[in-house]
Amino acid sequence: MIDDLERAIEAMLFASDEALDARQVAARLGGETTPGAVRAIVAAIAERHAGSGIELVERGGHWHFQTPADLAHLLRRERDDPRKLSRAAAEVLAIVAYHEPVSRAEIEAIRGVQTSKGTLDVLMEAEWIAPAGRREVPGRPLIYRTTDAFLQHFGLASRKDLPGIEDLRAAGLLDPVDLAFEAAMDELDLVKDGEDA
Amino acid sequence: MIDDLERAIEAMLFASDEALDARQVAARLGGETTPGAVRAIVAAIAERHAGSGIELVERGGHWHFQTPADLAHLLRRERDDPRKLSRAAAEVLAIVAYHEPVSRAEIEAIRGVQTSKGTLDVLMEAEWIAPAGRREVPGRPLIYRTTDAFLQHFGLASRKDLPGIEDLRAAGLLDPVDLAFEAAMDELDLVKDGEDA
Amino acid sequence: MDELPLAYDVVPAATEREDALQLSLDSWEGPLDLLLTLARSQKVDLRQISILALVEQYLAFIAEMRALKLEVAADYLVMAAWLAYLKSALLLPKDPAEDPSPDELALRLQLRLQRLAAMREAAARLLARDRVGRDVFLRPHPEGLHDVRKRRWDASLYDLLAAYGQVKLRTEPVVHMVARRPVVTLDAALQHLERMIGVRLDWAELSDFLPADYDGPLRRSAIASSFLAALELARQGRIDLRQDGAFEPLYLKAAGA
Repeated sequence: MIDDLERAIEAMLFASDEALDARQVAARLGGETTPGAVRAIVAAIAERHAGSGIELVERGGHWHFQTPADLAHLLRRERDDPRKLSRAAAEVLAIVAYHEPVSRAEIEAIRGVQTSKGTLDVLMEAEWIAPAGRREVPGRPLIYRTTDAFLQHFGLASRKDLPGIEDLRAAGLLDPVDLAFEAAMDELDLVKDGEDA
Repeated sequence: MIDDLERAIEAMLFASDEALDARQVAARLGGETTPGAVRAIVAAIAERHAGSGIELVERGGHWHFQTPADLAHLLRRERDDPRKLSRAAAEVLAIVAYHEPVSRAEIEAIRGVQTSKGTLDVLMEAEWIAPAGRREVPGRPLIYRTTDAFLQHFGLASRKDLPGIEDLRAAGLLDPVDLAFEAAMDELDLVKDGEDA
Repeated sequence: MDELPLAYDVVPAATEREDALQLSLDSWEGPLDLLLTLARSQKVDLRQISILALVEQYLAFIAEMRALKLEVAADYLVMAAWLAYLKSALLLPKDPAEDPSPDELALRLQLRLQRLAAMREAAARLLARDRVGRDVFLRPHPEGLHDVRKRRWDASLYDLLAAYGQVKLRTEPVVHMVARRPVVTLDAALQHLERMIGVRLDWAELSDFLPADYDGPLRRSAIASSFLAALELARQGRIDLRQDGAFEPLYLKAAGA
């Protein structure tokens, strides 16, 4: 059986806008209880909640309730939001995979078009590419490589599993028939990239 | 020693800015715990806090922590000023709660007076009532019902807790006048038949 | 039903002063509300109320309002007219043919008043409950539960390879590979003729100097370039040329042979 004074102080600390100290609690109780008595009761309340999902903590003599820090992960829930990789991002990823390590300027030279920062960010967010130091040339540009997560996602045992140019040609992936169409699609993607950025 | 699952659920209910139902808690736990198991644990948590300065209460299947009503005098502050309802709004709210779902015309039939648009707006803004579809009669009038926020604000575990609702129903006072009239006339006829015999 | 007290008003202003003269009808939510207030002054359960007495109270009240030249809203007057009719019907000897009978009308009015009273009472009991923010309190600043949306990027190996193929295609240097046309150059024809005239000493037709396996466009090219070569060699005085007439075959032999 929890006594009335303890209940009252517990409710006060729970409902208060801000952390309260013993003097404030005593004042709200009407002055019949001393701050010292309040402190003893607050300690009892804290003790009663110890190890539960609710914690009474002291910060500079002020007390407030909070959820224990070790349970913070329960208060945040991560939800997947699947998105299709844009064609521009797929190109950049492929270039990194085939030419790594590679700088942004080198990627642009290979792609023949400018690459927005956002595209690299997307690939890093996906954890498919990662910075791999700097190229020791003027300007010391960042260079990028693919990650283990990249190999895993695309079902590759290693980078050597990537098909060579001749394989691509044999598979029709270098077939120029669709070039105009692909180029048009690419332009669309670039527009989209621009909007994202 | 409180087990991890109980701690987790307690922390969630404590940290949430709105009341949670068992399904929501189960979802946040990652689906390994069934809503039924959550309900059992929530009941244990509520039991553990019973008689303290913090209560875990159920409102329309949703749970939240609050202070006990008997400590109101200690906690009530100048700034606490719950929505003052006009008499019209209070009556309309009661009619929606006891008769739901109910159309505006049905509300007006009971009150014998037109309901100003503002009255329903005030109740909807407070999120105590909400539209609940349309009545499939000519004109397809909008019908209203009360919300979980209504149950929470007025401290009702469910609609069954509405004060006196069982007595009102038993007395036929929630039936429309026409129905009650027919019942009364039948009774009169029975009495007359008895007299005739 | 008996354990339910009589109707409460949420805002008691009108009801507490029901015997005093009200200078305004603003205190009531319409004629039914006014009737309910008057009914409660009879201090009996609504089921035992005298409708006739209630009608008289209402009509007297409205008459008083009008005597004071106060504006009375139309719906109060409509109710007054209807109640005046009800009163006369209730007072007159019963006419069994009359439908609905005055008693039935009175019963309906009574049922309506009971229902309104029930809801008024329910509203009062509802508002008297322990309300959040007035009687019970929540945590003012809970940590809150948050959903963090994590984007998951999706692409297949095919997407990747197709994209790379496209980059390769787009950026491959454009080379115009012109197929080698079958021609015999002037130099080649000159060398050929020079070799041949050393072998043949007599007049021979130009076409005989061409390699036998040249045919089609290559042969035509060889004829053209050999003709030019023959003219050049004749100019140098190294061969003689002879033609018997226009479009006749062209003959050549080594000069001085």
